[in-house]
Amino acid sequence: MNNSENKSLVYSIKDLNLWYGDTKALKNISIDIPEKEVIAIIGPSGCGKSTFIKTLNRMVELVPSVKTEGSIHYKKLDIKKAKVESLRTEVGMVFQKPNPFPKSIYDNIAYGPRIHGIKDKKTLDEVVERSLRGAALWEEVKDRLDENAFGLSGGQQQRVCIARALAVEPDVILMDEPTSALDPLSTAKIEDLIHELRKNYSIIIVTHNMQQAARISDKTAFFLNGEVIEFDATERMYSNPKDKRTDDYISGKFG
Amino acid sequence: MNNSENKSLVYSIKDLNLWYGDTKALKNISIDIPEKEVIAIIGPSGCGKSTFIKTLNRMVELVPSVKTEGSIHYKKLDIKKAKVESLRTEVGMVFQKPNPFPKSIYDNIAYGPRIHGIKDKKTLDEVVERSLRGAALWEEVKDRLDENAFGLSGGQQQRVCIARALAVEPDVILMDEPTSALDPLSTAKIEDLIHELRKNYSIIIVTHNMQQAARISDKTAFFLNGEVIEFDATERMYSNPKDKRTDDYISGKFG
Amino acid sequence: GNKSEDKNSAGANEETSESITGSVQVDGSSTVFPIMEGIAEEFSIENPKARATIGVSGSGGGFEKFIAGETDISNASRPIKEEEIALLEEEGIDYTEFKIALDGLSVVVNSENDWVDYLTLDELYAIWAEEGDADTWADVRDGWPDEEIELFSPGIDSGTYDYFDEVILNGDQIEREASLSEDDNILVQGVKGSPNGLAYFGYAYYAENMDTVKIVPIENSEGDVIEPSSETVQNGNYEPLSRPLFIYVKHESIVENNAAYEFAKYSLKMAGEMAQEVGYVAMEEAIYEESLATLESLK
Amino acid sequence: MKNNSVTPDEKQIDRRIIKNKLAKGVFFLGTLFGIIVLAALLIRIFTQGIAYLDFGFLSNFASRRPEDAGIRAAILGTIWIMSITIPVSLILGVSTSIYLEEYAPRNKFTRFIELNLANLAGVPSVVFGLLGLTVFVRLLEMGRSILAGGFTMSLLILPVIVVASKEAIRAIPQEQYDAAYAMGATKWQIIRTVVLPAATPGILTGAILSLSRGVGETASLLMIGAMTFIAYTPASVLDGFTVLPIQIFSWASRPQAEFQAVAAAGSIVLLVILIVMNTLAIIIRNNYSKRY
Amino acid sequence: MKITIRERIKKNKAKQSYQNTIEKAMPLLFFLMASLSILVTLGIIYTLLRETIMFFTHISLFDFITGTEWYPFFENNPSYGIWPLLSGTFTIAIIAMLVAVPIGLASAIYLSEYASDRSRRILKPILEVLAGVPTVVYGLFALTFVTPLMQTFVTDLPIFNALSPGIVVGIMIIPQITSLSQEAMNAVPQSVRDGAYALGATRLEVALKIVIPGSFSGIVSSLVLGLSRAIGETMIVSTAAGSTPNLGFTPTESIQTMTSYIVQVSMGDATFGSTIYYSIYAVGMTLFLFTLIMNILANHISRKYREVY
Ligand SMILES: Nc1ncnc2c1ncn2[C@@H]1O[C@H](COP(=O)(O)OP(=O)(O)OP(=O)(O)O)[C@@H](O)[C@H]1O
Ligand SMILES: Nc1ncnc2c1ncn2[C@@H]1O[C@H](COP(=O)(O)OP(=O)(O)OP(=O)(O)O)[C@@H](O)[C@H]1O
Ligand SMILES: [Mg+2]
Ligand SMILES: [Mg+2]
Repeated sequence: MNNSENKSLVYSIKDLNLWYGDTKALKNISIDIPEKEVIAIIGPSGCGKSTFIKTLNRMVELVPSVKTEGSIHYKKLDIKKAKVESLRTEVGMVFQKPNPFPKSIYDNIAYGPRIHGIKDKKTLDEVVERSLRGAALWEEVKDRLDENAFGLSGGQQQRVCIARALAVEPDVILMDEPTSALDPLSTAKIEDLIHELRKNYSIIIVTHNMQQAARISDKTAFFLNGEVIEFDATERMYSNPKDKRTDDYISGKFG
Repeated sequence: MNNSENKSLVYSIKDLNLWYGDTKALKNISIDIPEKEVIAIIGPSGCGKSTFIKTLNRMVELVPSVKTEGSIHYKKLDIKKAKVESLRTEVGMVFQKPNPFPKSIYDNIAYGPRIHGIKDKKTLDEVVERSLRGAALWEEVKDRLDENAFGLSGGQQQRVCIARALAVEPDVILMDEPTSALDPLSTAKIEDLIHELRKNYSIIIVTHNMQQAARISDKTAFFLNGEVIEFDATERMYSNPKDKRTDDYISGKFG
Repeated sequence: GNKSEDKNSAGANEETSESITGSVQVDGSSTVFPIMEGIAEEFSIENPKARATIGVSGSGGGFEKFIAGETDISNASRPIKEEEIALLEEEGIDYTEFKIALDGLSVVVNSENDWVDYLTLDELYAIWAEEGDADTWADVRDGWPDEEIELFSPGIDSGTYDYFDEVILNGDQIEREASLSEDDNILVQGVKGSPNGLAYFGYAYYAENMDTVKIVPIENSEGDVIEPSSETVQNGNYEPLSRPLFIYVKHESIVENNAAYEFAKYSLKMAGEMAQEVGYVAMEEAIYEESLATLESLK
Repeated sequence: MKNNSVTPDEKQIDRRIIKNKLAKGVFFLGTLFGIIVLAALLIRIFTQGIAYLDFGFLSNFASRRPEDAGIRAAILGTIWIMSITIPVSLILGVSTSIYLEEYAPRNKFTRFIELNLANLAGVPSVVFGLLGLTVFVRLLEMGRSILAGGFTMSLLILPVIVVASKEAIRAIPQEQYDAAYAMGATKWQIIRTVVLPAATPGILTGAILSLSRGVGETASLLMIGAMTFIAYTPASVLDGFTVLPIQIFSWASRPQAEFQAVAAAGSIVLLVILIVMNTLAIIIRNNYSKRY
Repeated sequence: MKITIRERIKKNKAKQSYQNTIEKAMPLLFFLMASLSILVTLGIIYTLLRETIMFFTHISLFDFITGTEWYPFFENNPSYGIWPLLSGTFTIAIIAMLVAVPIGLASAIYLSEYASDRSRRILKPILEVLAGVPTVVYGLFALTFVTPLMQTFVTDLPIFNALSPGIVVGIMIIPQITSLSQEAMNAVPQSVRDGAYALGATRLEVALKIVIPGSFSGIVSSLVLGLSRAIGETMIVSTAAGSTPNLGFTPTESIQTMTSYIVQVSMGDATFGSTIYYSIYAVGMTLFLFTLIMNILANHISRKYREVY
């Protein structure tokens, strides 16, 4: 939130307000998100976390009743002026509810590269394998890449969606509770992956798991009722929250 | 697993095998589930947890390619011979992916009571309120009961589904990662609820959260690749697992 | 089809050598269609390079296309009407009418009906007209059963009805109780199914169902009681219920379209034979010859 | 806390199960009804027509003699007409429904188009025939050709394809769109890769129904001036034509009983063509049919 | 290090200007195609209106919409009151819908909710063949099979009546209702069904309370299409119902519908350019307005009850 950091900002959000019809879901959000860091977003259910990250790649616009105010700059570019497809190509997303396509596992992963013009089988094979490995799913599905992704378990579907997002190698990855459906092992693998990706990518992750946030993120934003209560380096926030409500929430005393 | 406990068994499963088409998803499962306890099911993603609990209320039969072998007795009654509707009325279920009906929140909760012949507004109002309170959602939605449940956040949808299952007051509740989409607060509330319900209900819960399993369950079953590796009192299993693989999984060394 | 032995008849052996090319468009009445189909069939066999197509748009629809200049020959089961003549004039289309065959409207009853021996024109009027006073057989003649007559008539938009209306009903309204249908086969079904049924329709439909329905002889203007048959229709004794069928030929086509001319010529040569073959009645040979001469004069 | 007012009794469940069983029986009977009627129809047609169904019947042109009568011109005409109607109506219909469901702003004009299409579905085929005659045959000077017939038929069946496709597109869950949008897919890419595959079964159902109708359609083609007798093989889309139902209709109204049987033989041919056409569509549909 | 996907995508992006063109062109193209339907309607209105106006120079509009007798062919005293044709059309449409709606929806529910995958794949195409049986065949079926059959139940049912063609028209539109409704039902996500099954719902309850509300707009569309076709059907009616314009709803009487009148005249021998000839356009126009009103209503209904996922 320091303007001198401007140079390496990936997102700069000013006075963002958002309504679903008449209900206000985001209130006056102003935060700056630095590049190549992992940002965790925490907060109680319904506080606007998903809504917030969906504003970052303009997915929220697909809800007909949505109205937004304020500005979001992605790498100095006002996202309202950006070409939405380019924005979304550079900003990948994993949804809260796994939503694979009703296609084969292979086609799910190859979807992104294909629509971006990569057609040759060899490259695609490579991308599919690499992405599935990244999402800790390769070993489980390598023999059934042709099967429909709908026939996978919940956690497997979630990992397919992660792999799908990785396949196009975006600059920023938005993850909405990517590990909530996963067992500790897969979770650990995804967390490793995030660690790995952190070198080249900026990652914004919604999580309900405080420990996870602590483990993987550089900064954490605490949302409550559509407001950002606190946004700070994760360590500082966990050890020494500025706001009483943050403290309460982190220590579980809230409510 | 002791036959002398037979009297208070809610489920007794013998040599259960299950195939999706040609792939075997459950292998030789034989466990007995005592009444009025909380049973946690843990295991890596894709190991068959969801499949297993879906066999308990025969939901798995709705997948066209499924074949099963072996026997499941629910309160001494072979579930193959039971009326599937009665079975499912007595055995409630919360799914891994929230699946509310595309109806108002109120109608979602009232659906079960209504199909079971409860029509009068007053009772329904009561049931809806009680169930929503039970699912820790009442305060958030009490003013918008008429809104479509599809417009809720992920966690809210999950709680609608929990409330929906509670509304018919089943004897057994099967929960497939009911808190995975929830923040710690709502999770704590659901856990409290489970504690409460435990007095009258039998609960089988799939979870990826080892701590949660430890906190709430009396017994834990550890699944791996469609097999039950270990099934024991939770405390004993956590402190002193019999099988190396259980130990590895619990301590996170696995894989 | 009972008279189809002599396949290689009349025009067949002549002018096959000269191959006629081009196409001729014929459209109009569905009543005339079977005759023209037969002609076109033979014409196409003899002149494989020529294209003769026959459409069925009804007499009125046929004239519409004729007026629009889309057809060379228009078939009609009734004479052309004033409105149509006017429109043709407006478009500057000259044409000639040719009679190509006769149809005897046959009045039939159920085969179980053993009381009707013949009917007079007045009786027919009494039965069929809305104003007529016969509702039961007994109303027609004393001694006949006191049963209500069930009437079956071709649809009021058909040339058959038009003709019947003109000669029997004198333009008066038909009995409202009458069952109407566009398809004469269905009328046959109707009479077959009702013991008190009475119907009229084209001769061919009677000829095909002789053993299941009973024909009613009609008293003609001479006072003779006549049954329809090839002879009585052709020689004019079966009247007034014999009606002519027409084709209208466009002069311009005769002059400019060789295929049309040849087809028209062929039609007039073959019409009698074909009419007999598909269930109508040929006219006397002299009439066809006269027509052919007229046609030649147009060329 | 356990409240017996909610927990149902077995009797109530039994009643519901019985209701369900009864309903299942009723629903099954409903399905069976259609199949029995079809069987009855087929048996009638086959017993009547099979005697006339031989190679000659397929290769001859129409004739005044039942034993010589063949259906060649009509088969070829139907195939020609269909080969115009199928692509034209599918392209028009699917494009229209994509526009309406995916691109159109929710404004009055869109509502007007939608209403208008639904309304076209109710316009009887004779009126389409009148339209075809006025516009294609006369205004655009196509004459009484295969082209004019094919276009008229395309317009006639267009509404059914549009309605079916629209419903199919509308039923695709939003999360499928979300997934694709989030990958940076453009609208057109989403239509190609998500919408069309998911809507294919519905589109094909519409196609099957409407083309079935088209194959059996008589009135509109008669109106535009389709021939009834034709003794040559159409060689281009500008030639005249006749189609199976017109030929069947013409035979069925003949006085001779033999022609009734010839008409039945024609119906058999029509049904066979229809079944071949539908089978293709059904195979594709089955490959795409899946539940979310 | 080899080129990353990210870079390749960026490179492709730079190259793919044609994609921009497609993106812009497609909606325009689709819009044009969609607008075509308006042209068609305009064409129809133009075609109909031109001659309808001619008709009303002969016959007063008032007589047309208030008259209760339709006897255009009586040269001495023709009457052009549209009501008998309207009531004939209604009679056929009502009987057809009484047959087709319950049976069509029953089979749709059966196929979608009860039948196994395999039997669905066999039964549905079989039913769809019903949609393609030529109407000529249906007409004869009505006349020579259904009517005699009905005569055993309804004594002194005349050979021409509205009942049996109504039933047969109903049979003809069953597949339309079944197939399209089943397709709509099939689109309800399985997970939503699962939610209800898990509460102990029977298949019937899932069908009635989850699937039907969830696919309501598709079902309504299929019904409207069915109704449209029932109203527009010609051959069956003119074969088996006779062609007597009778006012009133009496299924046991011979009737005439608007479309069968149009066909009767346009295939018949009526004089081109006469009042009768123009009357078919007036009848066509009436039919057009009539279906328009019906569609506005249906549109309203399905808009009101639609459920969105
Ligand atoms: N409908 C289906 N068709 C085919 N295979 C299936 C289907 N559902 C599940 N499977 C397979 O069966 C195995 C067990 O799946 P299940 O859903 O029971 O896993 P799970 O333990 O619940 O995993 P998770 O924690 O990821 O939800 C997996 O390998 C999965 O791919
Ligand atoms: N499509 C929608 N229409 C209307 N209201 C919505 C919609 N989506 C979300 N909301 C409302 O906006 C608020 C924020 O929702 P959001 O999905 O952002 O919550 P969240 O923080 O992601 O919660 P969770 O942890 O449960 O997923 C909630 O009150 C929710 O009910
Ligand atoms: Mg969320
Ligand atoms: Mg699972």
